[in-house]
Amino acid sequence: MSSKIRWSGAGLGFLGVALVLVVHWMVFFWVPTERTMGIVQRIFYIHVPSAWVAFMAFGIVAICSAVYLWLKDERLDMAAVAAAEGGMLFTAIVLLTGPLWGKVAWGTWWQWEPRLTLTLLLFFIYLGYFLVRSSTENPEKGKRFAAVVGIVGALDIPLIHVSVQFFRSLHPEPVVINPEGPSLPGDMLTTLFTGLAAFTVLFFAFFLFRYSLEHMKRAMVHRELAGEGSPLQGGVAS
Amino acid sequence: MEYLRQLAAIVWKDVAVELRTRERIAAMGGFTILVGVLFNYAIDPTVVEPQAIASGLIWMTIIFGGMLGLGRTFHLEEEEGAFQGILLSPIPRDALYLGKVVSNFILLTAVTMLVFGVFALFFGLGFGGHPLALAGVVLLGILGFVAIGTLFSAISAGTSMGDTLLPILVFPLLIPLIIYGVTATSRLFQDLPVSEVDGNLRMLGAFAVVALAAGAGLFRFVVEE
Amino acid sequence: MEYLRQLAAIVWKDVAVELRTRERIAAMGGFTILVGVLFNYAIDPTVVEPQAIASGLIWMTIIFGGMLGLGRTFHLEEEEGAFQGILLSPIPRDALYLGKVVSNFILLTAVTMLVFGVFALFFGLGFGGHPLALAGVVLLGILGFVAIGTLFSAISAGTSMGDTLLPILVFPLLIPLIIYGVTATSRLFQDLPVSEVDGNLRMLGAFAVVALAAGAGLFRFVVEE
Amino acid sequence: MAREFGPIQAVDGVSFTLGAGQLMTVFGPNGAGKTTLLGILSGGLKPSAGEVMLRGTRLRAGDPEWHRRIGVLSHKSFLYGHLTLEENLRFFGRLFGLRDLSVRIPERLEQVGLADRAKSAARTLSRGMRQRLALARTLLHDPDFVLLDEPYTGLDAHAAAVLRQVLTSLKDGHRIVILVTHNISQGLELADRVAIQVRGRFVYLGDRSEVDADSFERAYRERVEEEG
Amino acid sequence: MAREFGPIQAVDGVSFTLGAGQLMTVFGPNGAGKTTLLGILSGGLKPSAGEVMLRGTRLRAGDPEWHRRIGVLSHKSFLYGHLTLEENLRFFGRLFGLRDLSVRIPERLEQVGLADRAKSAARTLSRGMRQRLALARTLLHDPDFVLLDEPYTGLDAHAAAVLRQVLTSLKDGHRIVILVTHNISQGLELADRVAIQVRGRFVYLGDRSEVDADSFERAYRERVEEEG
Ligand code: HEM
Ligand SMILES: Nc1ncnc2c1ncn2[C@@H]1O[C@H](COP(=O)(O)OP(=O)(O)OP(=O)(O)O)[C@@H](O)[C@H]1O
Ligand SMILES: Nc1ncnc2c1ncn2[C@@H]1O[C@H](COP(=O)(O)OP(=O)(O)OP(=O)(O)O)[C@@H](O)[C@H]1O
Ligand SMILES: [Mg+2]
Ligand SMILES: [Mg+2]
Repeated sequence: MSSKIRWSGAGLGFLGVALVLVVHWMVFFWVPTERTMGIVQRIFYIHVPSAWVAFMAFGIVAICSAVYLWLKDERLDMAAVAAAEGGMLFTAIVLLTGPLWGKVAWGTWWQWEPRLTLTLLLFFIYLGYFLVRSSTENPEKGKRFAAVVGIVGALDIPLIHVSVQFFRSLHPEPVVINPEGPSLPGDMLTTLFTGLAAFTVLFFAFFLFRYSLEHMKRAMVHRELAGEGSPLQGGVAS
Repeated sequence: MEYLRQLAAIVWKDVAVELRTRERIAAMGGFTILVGVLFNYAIDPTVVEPQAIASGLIWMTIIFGGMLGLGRTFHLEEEEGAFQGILLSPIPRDALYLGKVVSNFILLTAVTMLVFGVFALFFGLGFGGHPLALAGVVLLGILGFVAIGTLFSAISAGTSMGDTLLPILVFPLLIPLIIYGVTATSRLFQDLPVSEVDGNLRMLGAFAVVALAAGAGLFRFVVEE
Repeated sequence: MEYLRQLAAIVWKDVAVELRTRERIAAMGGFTILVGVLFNYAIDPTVVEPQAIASGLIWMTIIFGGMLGLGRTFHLEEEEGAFQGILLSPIPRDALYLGKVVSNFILLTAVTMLVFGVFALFFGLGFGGHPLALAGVVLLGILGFVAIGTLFSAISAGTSMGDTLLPILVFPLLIPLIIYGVTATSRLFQDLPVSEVDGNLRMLGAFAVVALAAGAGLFRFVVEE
Repeated sequence: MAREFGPIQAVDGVSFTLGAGQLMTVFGPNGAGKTTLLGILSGGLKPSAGEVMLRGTRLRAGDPEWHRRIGVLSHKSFLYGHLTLEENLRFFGRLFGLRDLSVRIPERLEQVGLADRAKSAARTLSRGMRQRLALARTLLHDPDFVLLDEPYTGLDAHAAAVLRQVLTSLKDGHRIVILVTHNISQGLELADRVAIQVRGRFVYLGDRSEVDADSFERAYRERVEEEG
Repeated sequence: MAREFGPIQAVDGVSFTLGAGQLMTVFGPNGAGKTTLLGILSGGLKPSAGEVMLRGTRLRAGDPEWHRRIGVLSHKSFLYGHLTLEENLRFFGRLFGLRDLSVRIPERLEQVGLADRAKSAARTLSRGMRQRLALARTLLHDPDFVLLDEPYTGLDAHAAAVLRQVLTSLKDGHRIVILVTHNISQGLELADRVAIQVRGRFVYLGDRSEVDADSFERAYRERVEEEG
C-alpha cells in the first residue's frame, strides 16, 4: 500500500521536474517580455501558480479536516497534515518571489498592505495548525483542534483573493480570474498555465511522499506503544 | 423551543455572573476610558486631527476589549468545574456555542457604546451622517469577531499552551475583518455616501455568517474530551 | 538574607507559572501586536506622522498591557486557595509585595521590549539618539506603575466589586506618571538633548520610590482578612 | 473499556453490567482510575476503547438524550460561586429543560437542608453545604443513571443520613447507581454489586451477597497489595 | 473568641486550652463554624473578639514567627496546578526558609507515596493524591501547632493509615494538633480532647477519657438536635 504511494509519488515527481524545466525554458526564452514592467515580470509565472497551488493545498486541508471530523479516519488527518505542509511550502515560495518582484517594481521588499499581510497571515494560520496539534495532552484532541483550525483558516483564502478590490492596494488586481475573463495575452496565459500544471504535479508528488512518511511515522509510534509498553503499565498483566 | 430556552439559560447565566462580578466589563471599560484620557494628553490636536485616527482607535479599543473578554469566556467557567457541568447537560453543543456568542455579543455591544461615548466626549467627535450604516458596520463586525473569538477561545482553553494560542489563531482571521471595519468606519466618519461602504458591509456580513456557521458546526469537536 | 530568599521564591514561582501557562504574557503580547497592525491601517501616514503619536501610543500600550497583567496578579493565585497558603507562611508582607512587584516588573519589561520592537517594525520608528535616557524613562515609569498597580490589584481582588475598582482607583494616580512619561519620551524621540528630560526623569524616579515605599508599608493592611 | 492519559493507563479493560434498581460500589486506592471511569460513563471523557450502553442505547458524547438521563456528582461541585443557591439550580434545571422549577427547587433545597440559604451566594457556603447543593444539582432532573464520586465527602451525620435515604429511594425507583467511596461500611451498606479497581483494572467484581462485610476490609487490602 | 460574616455568627464565644502533645478533635454539623475556627487559629482570619496564645506568645496575624510554627491543612489544597509536585513543595519550603529541601522533599513525597509522581504537574493528580500532597505541604516545616480540616478526605485506606501514623508521631513529638472531622471513629481514635461545635459555640468540650466511644454518636446527635 504505502510502497505504491511512494512509487506514484516518484513518478509524479519526475513529471513535475520535467514540467518545471519546460516552464523555465518558456519563461526565459519563449514568452515575450511585458512592456511596462520589463524583465522582472517573468517572475509572475512562478509567483502566481505557487499562490494558486498553495490555495488548492489549503483547500485540501480544509476538506480532509472536515471529513476527518465526521468519519474520524486517521488517513484523512494524515492527508491534511501532508497537504498543509505542502501549502506552507508554496506559500513560502509566494512570500519569497513577491518581495523579489516588489523590490524592483515598487522599490521596496515589503509593504503592510492587505494582500501581502493576509498572505503572510495565511502562513501563520497554518503554523498555528501545527502548534495546536502538538500542544494538547491527548493527541486525538490535538488532531481535532487542528482540523478546526484548518477549516476556519481556509476562510482567509477568498479574503485574500478579493482584498485587492476593496482597498487602495499596491498589489495588481486579478488579471486571470476576474468576472470579465482573462485579460492576458495568449502566450503569457499559456506559460502561466504550464507553470500551474508543473507546480500542481510537484505538489501532488510532495503530498504523496509526505503522506507515506506520516503513515510510517505513525505506524512506528503505534508499534512502540503496543510492543514494549510503558514502564508504568509494568505490573498490570496478571 | 427547548433549544432556545437552553440557549437563553446560558445567556442569562453569563449576564448574571457578569453583573455580579463585573470582571470583564470593568477591564474593558477601564481600557476604554484610559484610551480617552491618554489620547487627550498624548495627541496634540494642532498636529493630529482626531478624526484621522478615530476609526482605527475605536476598532482597536473594541477588538482589544473583546479579546480581553473573549479570552476569559471559558476560563471563567473553570473554577469548580462548572463548564464540565454544562457539557454533561443535554444542551446541544451548537446552542451552547450560540449562547456564548450572544452573551459575548451583548457584553461587547455595551463596551462599544461606551467607546463611542468616550470618543464623543473627549474628542468632540461627530460620527458622520449615517448612523444606521455605522451601526450596521460596527455590529456586523462585532458579530463576526465574537463568532470567531468564541470558537478559538474554546480551543485555546483546551490546550496546554493556554492563551498563547488565542492571538496566534485569531489575529490572522481577524485582520481582514478589522481592515474592512476600519475602512468602512473611516469613510462614514468622512461623511462619504453609504454606497461607498456597501461592499465592506457585504463582506462583514458574509464574514459573520460564515464564521457563525463554522463555529456552530465545529464547536462540538472542540469541547469533546 | 532569608528575606531575600523568600522574595526570590515568590518571583521564581510567578515566573515559572507564567512560563507554563503564558496566560498574561500572551494577552499582553497579543494586544501589542494588534496595536501595531491596526494602526498601520488606521493611520494614513500622509495625514498623520507616526512620530507625532508614537510616544502616546507606546505608553498607552504599555500601561494597558500592564493593567491587564496586574489586574490578574492575585486572581491567578485564587484557584485552590494558594494565595491563602502564602499568607499563612512566615514571609513578611513587604517581601511578598516586593516579590510581586519584581515579577510584574519582569513581565512588563518583556512586554515593553515587544512594544518597542513592534513600533520599530511597523512604523519604521527610530527612537532618537539617547537610548540610555529612553531606557531610564521607560523603566522608571514601569516601576512606578507596577508599584501602584500591584498594591491596588490586591485591594480590588479583596473587594466584592472585583476588577471594577482597579481602573477607578489607579487612574487618578497614574495620570501624572503618564504625563511625565509621554512628554519625556516624545522629547527623546525628537532627539532633543537629555537635559530636556532631566526633570521628568527625576519626577518619575521620585514617583517610583514613593510608590514602592507606600506599597511595601501598606500592603499588609490590604491582605489582612 | 479503556482510557489513558499519556503514559498512564487510567482505566484498563473494565467491563460490567448492572440491572435497574441496582447500586454498584467501586472501591480502590488513590489514582486507581475510579474518577476516570465515572468520567467515561458520564460521557464527559471519551474512552479510547469500548462502549457504554444504557437500556439499549449506546452512549455518544454530546447526545442530549443520553445526558438527560444521567446525573453526575463529581469531585468538583460544578457550581457558580457568584450565583445564589437558587440561581445555580435554576440554571442547571433550565439546561435540562425542566419546567416546574419554581416548585422543584425549593423542594430540593429543603430536602438537603439548605432552604434558609436559598438566597446566599454559593461561594459563602461551608464545604458540607456545598456538597449538599451539588447533590441537589445532580438529582434535580431525576436521572435514570446516577454517578456519585465520593458523595459523603464533607457531609455531617445528618446529611449523610439524608443521602442514604436518597440512595434507597433511587434504588426503589429502579434507577441505576454507581458509587465511589473509600469508606468500606458506607460503600457496602446499600450495594448490590461491589467492585475493586486497582491500576485501572477491576481486580474484583461480585455480588454484594458474595462478600462478607467483616472480612471485606482485609480482602480488599490483600487485593490491592497483590496488584499494586 | 468570636467572628461573624454579616448576619451569620460563625464562631461564637469559643475558648479552650491544649497542652503539648495533645490532640483535640472538633465535631459539628455542616456550617457549624469549624473551618472558621481553624481560620482564626491559623491567623488567616482576624477574630472579631478574643485572642489566641501559643506557648506564651500571642497571635498576631502576619507575624512571621507565628506562621513558622503553624501548619494548616484546609479544604483547599493551596497548590499550584501548573507547578510539579516537587516545585510546589520547594516553593512553600522556601517561603518557610527551609534549607535542606533537596533532602526533605523527596523524603516527604516518599512518605505520602507520591515519589514516582514528583515531576507531574499537580493538576494531573487524582483527588486523593492531591490531598496527600497538601498534607506533605502542611507538615513540610515540622510545625509545632497543626490544624487539620477534614484531613481524611479522599484518602484511601493506605494513606489514611499513613496519616494516623503521622498524627501519632506528632503527638509523640509534643506538637499540638487540632483535627476537624465528621467521622466519629477516626476523630476519637487519637484524640485527647473532644469538642462539639454547633452554630458557632462549643456545646461540649471534655477529655477523651470522659466520653464513651460507643455511645458518643448518640450523645453527639442529641447535642446537635438540642442546640440546632
Ligand atoms: C511582496 C509579496 C507578495 C505577496 C505575498 C503576493 C501574493 C500574491 C498572491 C497570494 C496572489 C494570488 C492571489 C489570487 O489569485 O487570488 C498573487 C497574485 C499576483 N501577484 Fe502577487 N504578491 C506579492 C508581490 C507581488 C508583486 C510585487 C507583484 C507585481 C507588481 C505581484 C503581482 C501579482 C499578479 C499580477 C498576480 C496575479 C493576479 C491574478 O491574476 O489574480 N505580486 N500575489
Ligand atoms: N487530566 C489528567 N492528566 C494526566 N493524568 C491524569 C489526569 N486525570 C487523571 N490522571 C491520572 O490518572 C490516574 C487515575 O486518576 P483518577 O482521578 O481516575 O483516580 P481515582 O481512582 O479517582 O483516585 P482518587 O481515589 O484519589 O480520587 C491517576 O494516576 C491520575 O494522576
Ligand atoms: N466568606 C464567607 N462569607 C459569608 N459567610 C461565610 C463565609 N465563610 C463561611 N461562611 C458561613 O459561616 C458559617 C460557618 O462556616 P464554616 O465553613 O466555618 O463551617 P464548617 O463548620 O467548617 O462546616 P463544614 O462541616 O460544612 O465544613 C456557614 O454558615 C457559612 O455559610
Ligand atoms: Mg477520584
Ligand atoms: Mg468546614
